[in-house]
Amino acid sequence: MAGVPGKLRFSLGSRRSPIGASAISRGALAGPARISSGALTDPSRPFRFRFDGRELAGLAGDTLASALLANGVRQVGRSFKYHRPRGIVTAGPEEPCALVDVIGSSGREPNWIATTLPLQQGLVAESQNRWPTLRFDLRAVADRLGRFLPAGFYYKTFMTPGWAWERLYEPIIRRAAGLGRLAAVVPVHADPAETVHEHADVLIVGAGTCGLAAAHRLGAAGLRVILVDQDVAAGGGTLLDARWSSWRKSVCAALPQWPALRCLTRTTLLGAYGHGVFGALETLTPQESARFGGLRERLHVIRARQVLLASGALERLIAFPGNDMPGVMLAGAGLSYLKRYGVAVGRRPALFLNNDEAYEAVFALAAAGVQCAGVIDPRPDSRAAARARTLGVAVHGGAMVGAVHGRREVETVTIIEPDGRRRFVLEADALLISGGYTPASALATQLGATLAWDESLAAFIPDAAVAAGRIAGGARGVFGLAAAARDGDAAACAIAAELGRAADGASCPEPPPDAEASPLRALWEVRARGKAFVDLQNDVTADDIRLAAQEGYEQLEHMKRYTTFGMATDQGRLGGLVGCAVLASARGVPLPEVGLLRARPFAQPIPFAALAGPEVREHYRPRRRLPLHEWHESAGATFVTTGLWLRPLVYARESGWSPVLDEARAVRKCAGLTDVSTLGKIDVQGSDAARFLDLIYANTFSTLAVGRARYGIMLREDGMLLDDGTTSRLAPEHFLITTTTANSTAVLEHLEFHLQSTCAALDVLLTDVTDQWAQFALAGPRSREVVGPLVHGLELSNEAFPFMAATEGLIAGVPGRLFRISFSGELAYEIAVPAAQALTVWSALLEAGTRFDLRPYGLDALNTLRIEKGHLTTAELNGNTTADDLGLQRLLKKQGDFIGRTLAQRAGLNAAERLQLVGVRPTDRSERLRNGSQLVAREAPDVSLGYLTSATPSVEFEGWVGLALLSGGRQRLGQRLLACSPIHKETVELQILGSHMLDPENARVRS
Amino acid sequence: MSGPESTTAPDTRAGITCAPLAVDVIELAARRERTQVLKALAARRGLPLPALGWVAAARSTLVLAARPERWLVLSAPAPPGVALSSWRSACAACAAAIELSSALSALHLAGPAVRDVLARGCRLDLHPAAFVPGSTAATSMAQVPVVLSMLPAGWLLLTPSSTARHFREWLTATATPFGFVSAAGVTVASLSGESTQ
Amino acid sequence: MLRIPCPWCGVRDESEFRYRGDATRLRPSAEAGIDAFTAYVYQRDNPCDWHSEWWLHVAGCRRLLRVVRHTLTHEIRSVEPAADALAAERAR
Amino acid sequence: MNVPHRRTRAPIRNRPTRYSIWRLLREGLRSQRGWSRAWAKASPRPRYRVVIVGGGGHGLSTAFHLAAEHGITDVAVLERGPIGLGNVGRNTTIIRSNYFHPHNIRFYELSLQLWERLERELNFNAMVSQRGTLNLFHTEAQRDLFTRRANQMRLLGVDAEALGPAELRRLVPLADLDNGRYPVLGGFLQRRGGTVRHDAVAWGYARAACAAGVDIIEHCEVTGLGLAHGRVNGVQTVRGFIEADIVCFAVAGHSSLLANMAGLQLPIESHVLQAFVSEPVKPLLDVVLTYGAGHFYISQSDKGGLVFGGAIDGYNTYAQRGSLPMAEEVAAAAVTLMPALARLRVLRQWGGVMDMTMDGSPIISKTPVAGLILNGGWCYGGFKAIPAGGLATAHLIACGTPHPAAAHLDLARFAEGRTVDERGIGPFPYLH
Repeated sequence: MAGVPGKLRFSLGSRRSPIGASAISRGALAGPARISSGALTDPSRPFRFRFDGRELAGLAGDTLASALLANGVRQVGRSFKYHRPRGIVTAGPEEPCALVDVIGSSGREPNWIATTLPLQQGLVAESQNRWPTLRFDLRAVADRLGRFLPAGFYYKTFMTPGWAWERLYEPIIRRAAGLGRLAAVVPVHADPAETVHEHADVLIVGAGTCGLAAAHRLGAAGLRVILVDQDVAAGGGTLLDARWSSWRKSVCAALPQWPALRCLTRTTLLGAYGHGVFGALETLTPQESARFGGLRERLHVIRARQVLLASGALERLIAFPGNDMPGVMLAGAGLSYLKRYGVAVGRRPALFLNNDEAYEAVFALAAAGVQCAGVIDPRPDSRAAARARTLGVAVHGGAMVGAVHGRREVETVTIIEPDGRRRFVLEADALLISGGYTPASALATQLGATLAWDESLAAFIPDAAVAAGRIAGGARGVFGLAAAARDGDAAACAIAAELGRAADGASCPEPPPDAEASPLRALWEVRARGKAFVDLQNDVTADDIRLAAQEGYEQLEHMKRYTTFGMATDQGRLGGLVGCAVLASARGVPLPEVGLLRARPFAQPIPFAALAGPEVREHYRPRRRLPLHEWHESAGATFVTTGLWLRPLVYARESGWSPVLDEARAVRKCAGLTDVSTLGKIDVQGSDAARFLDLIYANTFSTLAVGRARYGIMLREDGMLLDDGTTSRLAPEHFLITTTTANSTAVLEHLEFHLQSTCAALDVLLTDVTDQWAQFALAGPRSREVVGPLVHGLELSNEAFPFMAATEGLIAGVPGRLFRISFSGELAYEIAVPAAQALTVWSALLEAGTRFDLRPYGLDALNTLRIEKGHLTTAELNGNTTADDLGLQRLLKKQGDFIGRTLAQRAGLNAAERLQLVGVRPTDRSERLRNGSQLVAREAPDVSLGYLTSATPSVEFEGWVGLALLSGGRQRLGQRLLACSPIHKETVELQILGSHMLDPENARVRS
Repeated sequence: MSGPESTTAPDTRAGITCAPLAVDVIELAARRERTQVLKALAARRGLPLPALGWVAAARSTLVLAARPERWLVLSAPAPPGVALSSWRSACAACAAAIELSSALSALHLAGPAVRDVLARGCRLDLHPAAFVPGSTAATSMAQVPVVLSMLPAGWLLLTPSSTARHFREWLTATATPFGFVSAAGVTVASLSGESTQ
Repeated sequence: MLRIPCPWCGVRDESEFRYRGDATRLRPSAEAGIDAFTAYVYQRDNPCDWHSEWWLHVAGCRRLLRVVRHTLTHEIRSVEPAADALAAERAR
Repeated sequence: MNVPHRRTRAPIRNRPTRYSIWRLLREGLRSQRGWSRAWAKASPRPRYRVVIVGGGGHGLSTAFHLAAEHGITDVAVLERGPIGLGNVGRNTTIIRSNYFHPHNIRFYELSLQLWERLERELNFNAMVSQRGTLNLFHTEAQRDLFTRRANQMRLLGVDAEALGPAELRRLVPLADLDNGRYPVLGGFLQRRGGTVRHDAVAWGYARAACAAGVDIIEHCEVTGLGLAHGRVNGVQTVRGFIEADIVCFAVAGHSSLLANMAGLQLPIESHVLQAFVSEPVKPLLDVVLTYGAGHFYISQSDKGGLVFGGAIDGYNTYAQRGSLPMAEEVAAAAVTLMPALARLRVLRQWGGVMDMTMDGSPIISKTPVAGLILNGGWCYGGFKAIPAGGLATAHLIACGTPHPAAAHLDLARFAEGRTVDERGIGPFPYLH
């Protein structure tokens, strides 16, 4: 809300002409309407730019809006609903109308706010929401038909025939709606973005006199301060008032002496998120942007112990017929264009003001030699009016603007008496209006401030203090640059005290005094024939609000949603209070009873890119890579993403089953080697380790002998299976848990939670060692012969190292662990070694295996093997299956407590019709199976009895095999059912088998 | 003291210098109510265990206390298993010694822009007054866990080895605008030269 | 956005923690029966008021914390290690 | 399955202005003087047969269906503030019936069928727009889950189809299907899914219910429950005690607080779900799109704004506001799925408080307190369920037996182990 206090009140003393005006000859200045070089523009650096194809001239320091006005361009867009011509209304981010498409190197970007868009050499901009052209827009017919399109008209028609909405009405509405157009392509490169985490003692929002004075005070007190302001420079209102330039210069010169104080200009506070956290969006200068590889905005996440809201106030509009015509503009904006950019917004502007502060525009125009057509003021007289007269400006007191006329922009202004009688018509080419000022209280309310109605200011004023923060200056109705500065300084002292710091440092120089001003007269709407707008972007008129009230949408929130009032990109900053006042009078209640629109984040629209930060697209999630990732790559593996991991799917580039089945066959025939390092590994140590595992696992581990492994299942407390895996006892008080890849994080947290809550007294230490250990499965009838030679001094005979044995020892000279466990259903070993030595051992195994045609196999082959064997993955452990469902009932320990024990006994978890795990094969061996097929009986083809979880072509059996969850499955062995996949128009007849299709007696794994 | 600036070619344009650190990591986790015993034992072995949040350095070894009752002992690489077995036998009664040399990958950062770069991923307050030399903390950056330590000789980052490449890519991209220089490896000795805390 | 003062690690952003829900529910004894476990697992006070809840500091100390937080204002009244919280619970 | 056959309508009282194009033209010529209130501002009468607490989507829909289906018009809807400003006015406006659980498919399909004829039934254009809901998948495992779901839907006669990359490119040209991290392998489309203008749903039901004789009483907060020997006999409100034979809670987000008045504890936690809207742009997204590699769904409103959301913030709260981390997370998913959005701007974020149940499915059920009916626990599926939720709740109130399509949503399912856990997450509301 930069510069906002400045919009409030300007010295009445300044007689000096605008900065440097005399020095510069008009010819040298870009644009006919530029009468001087403004405070921000640099006549020595002219820019060329294009608007709607027209080549125009501007200056460095211009915004697009100021450059357009300098070139006399008034109409810059069409309105949302009626497609009425619209011009530039403000000089800041609160602009509702001047939104344009910018065509840049990266394509078309919609809805740039011309009043804040810095002009650049060669900028190309286009007006929005018009067809075919801005001057001639066919959709403007909506304006002619306006009387038939009142607020919410679409709720009352387009209902028949039923099909017509999607196919006829809606497409038309959708095409008419929307503002700009977005280039609908997939950009090759991600936009650079970055999120910066900030910490401060105090965050000051707004660097007007209030914020600057506070920053000076807190900086001197040695506090860590972040001062943000959305304007291109600190100073706020002082940038528009020559009397204040020395004060501003001395304060801004003082701030850098305190290294703990940072000032972020071009930075908008987006919202307050509680616990002292704020989001702020910084727009980078071209130079900085170049340094940061084209970065345009930077998101700051600020954590502050205290916050000071010095965000000032906003000038508001007055509702009267034609108040949306190009050439009608806020008085503060007119002043801003004159002072900052040297642009006169009209050759003969009229002004419609209800407060003394806004007269500063009159004085400045007069001083710049611009002849005012006259000032219309509902107040009979005022100090400022008197002074305007002394400058030879005609002031029409006790009058109002009843209408504005002109073909495309303001030509005449009709002046009426308060009772509505026409007084006379004034020739003018612009109309500057001011309806008073509304404190920027959005952030205050987000911080929990309550608002109180102030009759004299005709505005809602927030409390001065909120939790961990204060509100000062214009933001709480303390208007006037000097008054705001004093208020900011006082608030700063209070905050310093809050933080236990003496605030006795040097205070900033004495500010020039504020001048006396007569009170404003609240004026919301001038009622006369024609559309009087309260929301310029969404085309909401005062009549719309009255209609809403008439139809019962009289609560502010209802009216807002019914009329779309205040829902535009400007969030109703200009007309918000005006609309509320119109609603209040329609309901015949005082304004405070209606309340104020709730302002939600974001205070300013924020690009997706800036909010998303750098972790998008390629980097959306980290990649977890296996210790042997490069080896797998060089071996020609195709990788698959499972969770965060990249795993070798198959060692072939081409898709299809044959390479997979070759790998699987090798395992069944002789031996294969696969990388299972992604398995979660949790090191469990402590004198209570066994007790703890007995509680965590549904089966018993305290009875497990050292040097043995056991397959275990964990339940959730609700009795459903959480995870499975083999856990080994390496020493009496030392276990190693392996979890499924998918659940490793969840299981660790499950264990940590229970270790610290349900059994907090146990002596157990849990450590995640997943990344420490590379783990390989060596499977196949010849695997013993492969690994044997590599484990010196370790007897691998069935007697010495039987199925489910586990030991530590040297493997290929590397200290590691050897387990005799099998997922494939073959004689198999799992070898674990430190990840750093993975390659040594893996190569040694392959080397040793060459005689046996040992080959690496990927995840697909592993899956084929385990399906044949009937082993489980997350396809079966899907969070809705019980131990009994999967045929693991026998594992549940008979006595002793364990997680999930009690609730697993609930009737619903033991119902006969529950889905149980079975094996399936197509009766016609030539037919394929498909995961996700539904199982049905031939006689009831629309009643699902279950579904296929996993299927694969088999290397052991002819054709396909699969696993399925089938209602009452174990009672259906031998039955024939249909597996149907309607979305593929497939139906296959199946025979139902036990889930352990391969070697049910486990002879192979024990061989 | 010998920081990376001396061990590697100093680059005046470098805002941030990044070097890998080859190191053995053993985690000592005190058994329930055995913390004092472990501390005494470590002290006898000439290795004072620092308080939570601090780094101690002794005998070309760094000890990080980033988690309560747990210490990461960083020492120069030895043959696999050597570092572990010495601790395992010594502290069996009072602590678990867990080998994490392969689980963690270590980076050393130095240069004027380190804080600026870290602030683009690290949510902690790294202001010199808030995170003084000798501090260590477990947190997360770029979506991966990080143990972040500030030493007199610069910054030490430990991240999981499975995401080390991801983290290095993130760091490089983030640091480039500040002048990113990739340097040769540094040694634990060069970092532990000076005792802190 | 929550900032949780971890007794071990200091004030940290909520993104470092894993929420574990209502901390007033303690696991019943093995014999307590289905109703007791149903209440433990499923029934919640869910107050619009001060709420005692578990947070696991996964990105930091990996300790389980009991946080007392207001569910409307999000103000945090107390944070303590689970062990201490449970000890106090038993004392009561 | 078909929508139950319509019974004899209730006698229509205070009939509002009939909406039509002709009426628009007529009012246009007489400066809109003839439009009447959409719903009357009723004051509480001392007793009603049925009192519905909660003037949101489900409460108003229940009232409408009590009148329209069962001829029960001695009904009051009590709302703490103005109607329709809870979750019915805060959601991402999506309707669909693509669920895993057969019972859920039946229930939400019933709702979808009611949506399809909502406007003619209410004479209020809620802009039911069946533009299709599209779920993307990125892994084989996801494909299998979606296949299973789509096949289950088709078995029940609900539309679902699988789309390949080529069709996806045509349907959502902005989606980066080849994204290097989680490439899109395919998608599943329910063409009959889509969006509805959310506010209009509340207003439309309110107007129709009011027309049928229901009292809609705003600014009437319920402060207590009248109980006598284990049965409700009314509600205490800020505007006095109101007698009632049956009291129905339809206050999702705050169900626990009202249940506490009856001494009940529910299997519910309240969590905030955020929603977002971008600045309006010309049409660029024609379906409701759901990402598979992160919590993110998005559609474009008729006004041109992109409406999108993600997961719940994940800790108990009653604060209707969003947090920054979730906003960042959602935006990251958005840019990853549709990189062209990078330069579009997000306009607003807001939050709605959800009843998150322990199994992620809603509750339409009698309670241990006689005469007290609960409609709640909608998690983030409440909006799409408004027509069927109201229909089923009205049926339970009027007939005393569960509606066949909602029988599985009873409270007893938790104790009996019949939970309806779509994604198998378990009793962790903050993870659903």
